[in-house]
Amino acid sequence: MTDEKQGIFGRRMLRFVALRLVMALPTLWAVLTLVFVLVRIVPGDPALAILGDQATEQALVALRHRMGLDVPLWDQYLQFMGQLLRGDLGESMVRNRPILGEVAAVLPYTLELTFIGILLGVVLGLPMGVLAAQYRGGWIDAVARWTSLAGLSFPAFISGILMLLLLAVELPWFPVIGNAPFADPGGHLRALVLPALNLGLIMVAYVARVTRSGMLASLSEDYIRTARAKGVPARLVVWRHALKNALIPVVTVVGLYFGILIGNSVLTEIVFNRPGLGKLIVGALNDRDYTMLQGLMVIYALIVVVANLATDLAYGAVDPRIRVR
Amino acid sequence: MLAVKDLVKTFPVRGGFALSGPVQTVKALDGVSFDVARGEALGLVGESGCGKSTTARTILRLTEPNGGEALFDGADLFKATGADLRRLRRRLQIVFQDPYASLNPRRRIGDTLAEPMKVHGIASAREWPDRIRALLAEVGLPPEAVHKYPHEFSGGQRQRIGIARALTVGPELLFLDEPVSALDVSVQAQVLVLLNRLRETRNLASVFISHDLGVVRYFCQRVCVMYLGRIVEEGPAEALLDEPLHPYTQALRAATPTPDPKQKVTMARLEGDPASPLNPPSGCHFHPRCPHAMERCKAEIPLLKQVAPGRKVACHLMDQR
Amino acid sequence: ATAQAEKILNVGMAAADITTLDPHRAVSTQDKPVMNWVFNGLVRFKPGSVAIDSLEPDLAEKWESTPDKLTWTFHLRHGVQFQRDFGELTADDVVFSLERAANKDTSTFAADYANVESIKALDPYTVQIKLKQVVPGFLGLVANYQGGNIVSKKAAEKLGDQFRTMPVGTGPFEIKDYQPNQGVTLVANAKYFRGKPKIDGINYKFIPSDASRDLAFSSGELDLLYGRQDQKWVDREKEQPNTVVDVIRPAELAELSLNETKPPLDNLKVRQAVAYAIDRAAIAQFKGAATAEPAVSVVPAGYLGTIDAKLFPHDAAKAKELLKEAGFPNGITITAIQTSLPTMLNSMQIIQAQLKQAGINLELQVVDHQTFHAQIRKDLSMAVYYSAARFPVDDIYLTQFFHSRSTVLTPTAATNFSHCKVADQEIDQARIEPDEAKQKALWAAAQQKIVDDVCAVPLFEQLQVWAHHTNLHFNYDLKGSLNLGPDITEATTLD
Amino acid sequence: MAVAAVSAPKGIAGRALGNRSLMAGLAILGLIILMAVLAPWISPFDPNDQDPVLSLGAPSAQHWFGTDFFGRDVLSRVIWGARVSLFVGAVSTALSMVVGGAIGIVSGYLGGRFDQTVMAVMDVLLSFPQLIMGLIIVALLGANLADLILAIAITAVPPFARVARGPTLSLKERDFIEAGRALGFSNARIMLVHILPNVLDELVVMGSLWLATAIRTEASLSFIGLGLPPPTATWGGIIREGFENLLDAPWLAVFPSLAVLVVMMALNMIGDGLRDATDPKAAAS
Amino acid sequence: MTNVVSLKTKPVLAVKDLTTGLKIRGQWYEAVRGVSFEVAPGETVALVGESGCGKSLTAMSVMGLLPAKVGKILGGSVLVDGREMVGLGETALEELRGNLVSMIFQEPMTSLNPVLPVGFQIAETLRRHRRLDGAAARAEVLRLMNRVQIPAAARRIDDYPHQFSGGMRQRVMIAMAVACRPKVLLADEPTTALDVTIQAQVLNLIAELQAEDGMAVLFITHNLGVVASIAERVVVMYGGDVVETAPVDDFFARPSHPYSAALLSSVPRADRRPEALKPIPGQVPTLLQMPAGCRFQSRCAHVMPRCVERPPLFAAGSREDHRMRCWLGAPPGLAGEGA
Ligand SMILES: Nc1ncnc2c1ncn2[C@@H]1O[C@H](COP(=O)(O)OP(=O)(O)OP(=O)(O)O)[C@@H](O)[C@H]1O
Ligand SMILES: Nc1ncnc2c1ncn2[C@@H]1O[C@H](COP(=O)(O)OP(=O)(O)OP(=O)(O)O)[C@@H](O)[C@H]1O
Ligand SMILES: [Mg+2]
Ligand SMILES: [Mg+2]
Repeated sequence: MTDEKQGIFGRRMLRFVALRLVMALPTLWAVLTLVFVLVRIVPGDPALAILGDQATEQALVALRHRMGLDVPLWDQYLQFMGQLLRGDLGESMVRNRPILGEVAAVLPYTLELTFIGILLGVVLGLPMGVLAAQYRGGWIDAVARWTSLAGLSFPAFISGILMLLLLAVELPWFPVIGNAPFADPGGHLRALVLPALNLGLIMVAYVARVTRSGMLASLSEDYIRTARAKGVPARLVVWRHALKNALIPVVTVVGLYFGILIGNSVLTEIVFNRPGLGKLIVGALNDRDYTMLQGLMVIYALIVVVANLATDLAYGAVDPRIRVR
Repeated sequence: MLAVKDLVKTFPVRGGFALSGPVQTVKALDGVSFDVARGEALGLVGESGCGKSTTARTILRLTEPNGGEALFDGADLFKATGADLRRLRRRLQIVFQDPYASLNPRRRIGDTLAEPMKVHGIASAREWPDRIRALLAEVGLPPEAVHKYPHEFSGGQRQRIGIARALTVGPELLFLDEPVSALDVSVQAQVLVLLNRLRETRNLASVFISHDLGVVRYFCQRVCVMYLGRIVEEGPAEALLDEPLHPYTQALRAATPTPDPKQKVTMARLEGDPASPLNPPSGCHFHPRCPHAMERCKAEIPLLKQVAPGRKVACHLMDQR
Repeated sequence: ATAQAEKILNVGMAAADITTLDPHRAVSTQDKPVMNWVFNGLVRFKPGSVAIDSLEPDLAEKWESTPDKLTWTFHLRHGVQFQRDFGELTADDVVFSLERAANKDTSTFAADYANVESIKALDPYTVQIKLKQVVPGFLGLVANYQGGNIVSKKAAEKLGDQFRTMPVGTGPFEIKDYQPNQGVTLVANAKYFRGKPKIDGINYKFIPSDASRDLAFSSGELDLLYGRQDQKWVDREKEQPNTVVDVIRPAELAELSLNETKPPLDNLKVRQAVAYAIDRAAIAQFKGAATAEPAVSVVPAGYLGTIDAKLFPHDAAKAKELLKEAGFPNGITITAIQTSLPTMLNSMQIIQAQLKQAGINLELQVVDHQTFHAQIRKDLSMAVYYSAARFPVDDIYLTQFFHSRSTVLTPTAATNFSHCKVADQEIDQARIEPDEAKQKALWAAAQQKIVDDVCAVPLFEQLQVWAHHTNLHFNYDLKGSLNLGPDITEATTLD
Repeated sequence: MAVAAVSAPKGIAGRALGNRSLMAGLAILGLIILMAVLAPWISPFDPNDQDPVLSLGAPSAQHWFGTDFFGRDVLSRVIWGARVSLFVGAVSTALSMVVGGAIGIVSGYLGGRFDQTVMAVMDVLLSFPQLIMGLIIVALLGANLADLILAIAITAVPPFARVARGPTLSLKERDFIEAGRALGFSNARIMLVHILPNVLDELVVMGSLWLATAIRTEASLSFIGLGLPPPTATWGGIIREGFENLLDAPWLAVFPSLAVLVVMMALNMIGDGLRDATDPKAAAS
Repeated sequence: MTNVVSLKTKPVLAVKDLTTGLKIRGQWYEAVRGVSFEVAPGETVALVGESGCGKSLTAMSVMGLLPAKVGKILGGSVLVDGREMVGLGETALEELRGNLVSMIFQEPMTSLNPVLPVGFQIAETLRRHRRLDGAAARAEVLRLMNRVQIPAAARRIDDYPHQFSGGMRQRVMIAMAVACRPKVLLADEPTTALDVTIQAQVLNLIAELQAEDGMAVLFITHNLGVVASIAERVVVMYGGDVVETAPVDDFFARPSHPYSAALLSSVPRADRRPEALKPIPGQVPTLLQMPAGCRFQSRCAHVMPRCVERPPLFAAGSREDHRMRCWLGAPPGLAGEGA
């Protein structure tokens, strides 16, 4: 029992991480196979996407041949898997560029958007939930409830435009489309605010709700009574004793929604005209770029696996009972 | 009627994260043997975690045993399957400790009591209401109870319902897993009186699990004392409690408070916590806390041996007498 | 240090990405505007004009043809430099380009060059083209449009697949960078033969969300904006300060092709009923007078050969009557596959409501745009809504949409979704008819036949809509652009 | 214990009746459902009547919510849209509730490898971006009511499975389940008769909250063009059309969004009310 | 009116006529009704009674820890070391809790915060009331952990509650409670959840600490055996009322109130040959169904008409310091006089 003090980053921890990644392999494989089959079942034709609507049938046939689309599916599958095993995502079928490069170019944008979105969600949602629970039934509770519901009711594309209208055009505080490069950190951050807020809005709603119910549960626990009986000031009782316990469901929500948020970022990316995975995938869908779609799904699945792993590790950080032993 | 021999049960225990694989095993039961005669109440006492509930659960096949055998009127409980097992289950029933957890909060009492009869095809549906009324009367509840939900009852009443449910299938042996420890003294007395009456009227045998020696003394004819998965002492209730032989039983007896200011609990007898079953001490499990521990106790597991008529003890001290 | 004076033109385009920047492949609305900025032809449409008689010298200083119009000789301008240091333009590049445009493996427009017999470089500055037969509006084939765009041979061979996104031409702006899903950056071609452009570069940005694009224009982040083709938009942008709205040609003609092989549309009376049920004027009214006009024929107005055909008037009662005559007193149901692209879907919804009045139930199966294209090509839809602009000569439009050779599912398939074949003869004859008047008569006959057979119901013509801030001066009269977007020339300035 | 004893006399139903938030939520939802049912009689105009003259008209005495691009009355469309949106939301939520609930209960109850595998599959499902999922389903099946419902339902199966699994894991350790096993009840009976009713609360609460998500999902899917084919009015569809004209006619998107908000509010009040009514801890307050 | 038993020393905890209300469905009920008792320094008073009789509420009222909105002190006074606790503001209460008066609870499993190290939780009290920080606080925590006999305290100071057994957790709770040497310790069934052997250890520990610091201990329990073992005086509650108060020997020898007597005869004893148990019939009425008059009337073998009419008064029993609230013990003339 006592030799558990390995900290969060002990050797066992590394073993655990490695084990989890290995365990994720079958899942990944299943996802990939599914994707491989599904993208090909969806009607549409990459050749047509390349040649455009004036292309003749003959030209299309020729191009399909050149792209290797007339090879039996099984061979295409083996080739895809073989490539993957060599750690190669291959080339975009329509753009003839290495997929990894394309992804690497936009992944930072999507990740920063999602991270900041989640951060905003947590930074705004946590206090909202805590106060709502603390003054349950009071006006803060009502405000928190309405804001979070509004956050959930207005689709991202509507809220995004309304935000732009208000904060970029009426009050020219933020750029409409200015996705300044990373080299210009000031401009870059300024351009990040609105999209992150838009994405974070849903997160605020979820985090606030979960925090509120977590806080309500934890405020009625015995240890809160203990803390009060010790004379711990009310402020600390709430923000230290209760909140730390209420964080556990919050971690679940954040983890669960990380993947979903990345998936949902496409609407925000379109509205705010940011580069990103979402746009890439929409583009690949429009082009029916099979290889690109496959590659992107590998990335998505990996992100979800890593997010799940991070969630589990975060559990350990907030809840010592489930720390790696 | 029930003969249990060398019962062994281990649980795999996993580390903090669900996926880290089996890390260790807990030996919850380590060769437990006892018999229960028809109409007899056998007490099973011991500290929390010593394996009392596990004993009941393995014999009832609520969890699968890892070894040993349990014969009920000659039928091997551990080998029975399918219809045989179902038939045997009608003859052995269990009542749980927590009156709040042991009833389905979503079902009316009538449904809860009718369900076992339905499942086992006991009587016809038309007869159920009468049977249920009779059962309720037997455990001292009004007939209106059938329409109510568990939350409309007090703890004592729920315990009566739990007992009535066990009785629906007409068992011959009841496992009573701390049936009164969650109840107030006044209610506890009511339930004990009820159980006593049932034993007499139905000639019910029972295995009565408790850590309250007073209650055990009141209800049981014979007592087995368990420590960390083993039975350390067995004997007639009166004799065992008046003159405990095993050091653990002695400590238990001394620590049990009695409502008499002249008999204060003896506090200093037992140092330390009960050892963890994850990592039990060698030899006699009790040796680290035992005031009489010898070298031999660390190495050698004492066997449960007859020391007097009807009395068995597992302690090396016995050899020195 | 130079940054202070950099004049960059920011253009907002309604697309998620380009399809290709290869001039011999580019057909999408978002690809085409870039063509004029990067490439030249032997001849060119006067900036701001789509009139075929406005053609003027471009890379060719002068040209002449034999009287039979079968042999054409072009004399190239000297000292024209390709962008990105790909050297001087020579006759070789021209031959390479035109042959490339005529090759179906490298060009979408190969069919346009079917009657070209040979292209030869007589000397480094002279190119001779021989035709098998007269080609109506031949100069258009060597103009700065589609196949006529001249590319660098060296670049095309060296860049391979990359040529698609980083092509090299001789135009005023060269491509500096392409960021997928974001935009194309162009910089001024300092060696442009008409002189160094006055602006330093163009950021061509893809902004698929209409509202965001409009807002970016309002906030001043864009100078030139691709507009939405409707009245409301035009009205709103006109209200904005310092804003000019450009409504330009060519028009895209929207038609509803009726699949003659699918019952009940195989019945002429039924097709006529559909035609009677549709109210072209009302559709145009929805779209707005500023940007849409009712169709006049099955080919766009203003093209060489287009007539004011006798179209079916709107008459719902007559439509019902025809249905009854055809044996459908209770009306019919037509299922159509339709793209989810809003503007196209909107049009179809108007049609849907109009048909409903005549007892025709138009069931829409909405799919994403790619699926739509794939499925209509597989002949899966009973009616196809399609909107297109082509080279302004009737031959091309008629061939692609109404000649049986172009019928979907055939090896030579193009975009004949109706399986129309009534006018094959007229279309074929007109193509080789040397006499202009006779040729026009044949085209007129073809149009009327197609109208009468109701292969397609012409709906309305949609003009292109752009807007720019007043600090942008094109410095030419912007009436239209075959490439659907304003030319940015060496003379264009930005205050 | 003591607390439960106090609240005992009044049952869950009683507490529900006394719960103002729950009652108010039910009343609002009831009104909206009534509105949907009565659409043919109460909607002021035919929701599909087009009129070019009225295109994108602002809210007025005649058209309270304004008119859309086609000159259709937005109020009428919102009223009619309630039918489809509520139906799609309710059926898809119910579907995912049933499927997800069943998966969660069986997986949680049986436990072990089976449980691990099932939950891994749920993770896989979760890792598909909704967009791709929707596109694939619709592409495979076509965009009609049934497939739309299916597409929305599938995305919600994993969350429901999780919600059902949690309480199942703790329920299966409860004594009354043990008692059932001791009495020889079959696994199926235990899951169906004893676990399900106790998990149902959680599922219903989650369902009431998810309904709003489902309605919103319909809007998102319709944004990428995968909604119901026109001219059927759905809230999501109206919002999506409104988006195209957001700068010219914001009311087009705002009114249906507000309708979603009201439903969401009602469902939330119901969800919270149910939670309070089924949670003995909260009952005392 | 309620005469208080005279004590040898001045009481450090004096509860007088404490009435605590609970709000149940919008209505206030007297869950604790006119409770009075005193505890002298170094003395252990046992508060006994069945579940729900108001023992914990009484303790919570003393601590000012009644559940917000649903619980409220309706009247009476609570003097701790001469200071009135009733009506104090939250900040003032915080100052006193854990300092002047401490409390330990029944459930050692849930009463410690699972996500904070035990050392930290003990140190919080020190930090709050003794302004100890850093190394000083840590040293003091170690001393306390050793004092409550937690083995290998230095190694376990940063462990989390789940790494401790029930008995150890209760020791941590005790360490927390006594960290600032409070004058009064309220122990709300601190051993009910423990095994008898562990219970014995914990009782022993509390007695030791009490002997050292001279704390007054109010020990809440429903285990009469424990009462007999540790208490000097007994206060019996039933349905929110104090029904009997007596020195421990006298209480067990001559329980006066019918309820006390019935309670004693329903305990099965480990030390004697079992006799027939005599359970009290029926059950405790809920707060909502409390009868007027004596609250025990429906279960009492000696019920008289006046028990139904009005609540009995507190009256002397067999001795001056042994009093009860029952008409049986009232002098005949007192009947009918108002309380
Ligand atoms: N399902 C299980 N998985 C792992 N370990 C278990 C399980 N059930 C019981 N154990 C362990 O087996 C041992 C015996 O437990 P059991 O419940 O039989 O004790 P008990 O004597 O009934 O205790 P109590 O008096 O607390 O009820 C304990 O150490 C317990 O932790
Ligand atoms: N937070 C609360 N809300 C509503 N009722 C309460 C609350 N706390 C206590 N009660 C009620 O007040 C009465 C007295 O409760 P209290 O907790 O003081 O009893 P107790 O004597 O400590 O019982 P136990 O032995 O079960 O701890 C009981 O009827 C109880 O149900
Ligand atoms: Mg047990
Ligand atoms: Mg209590």
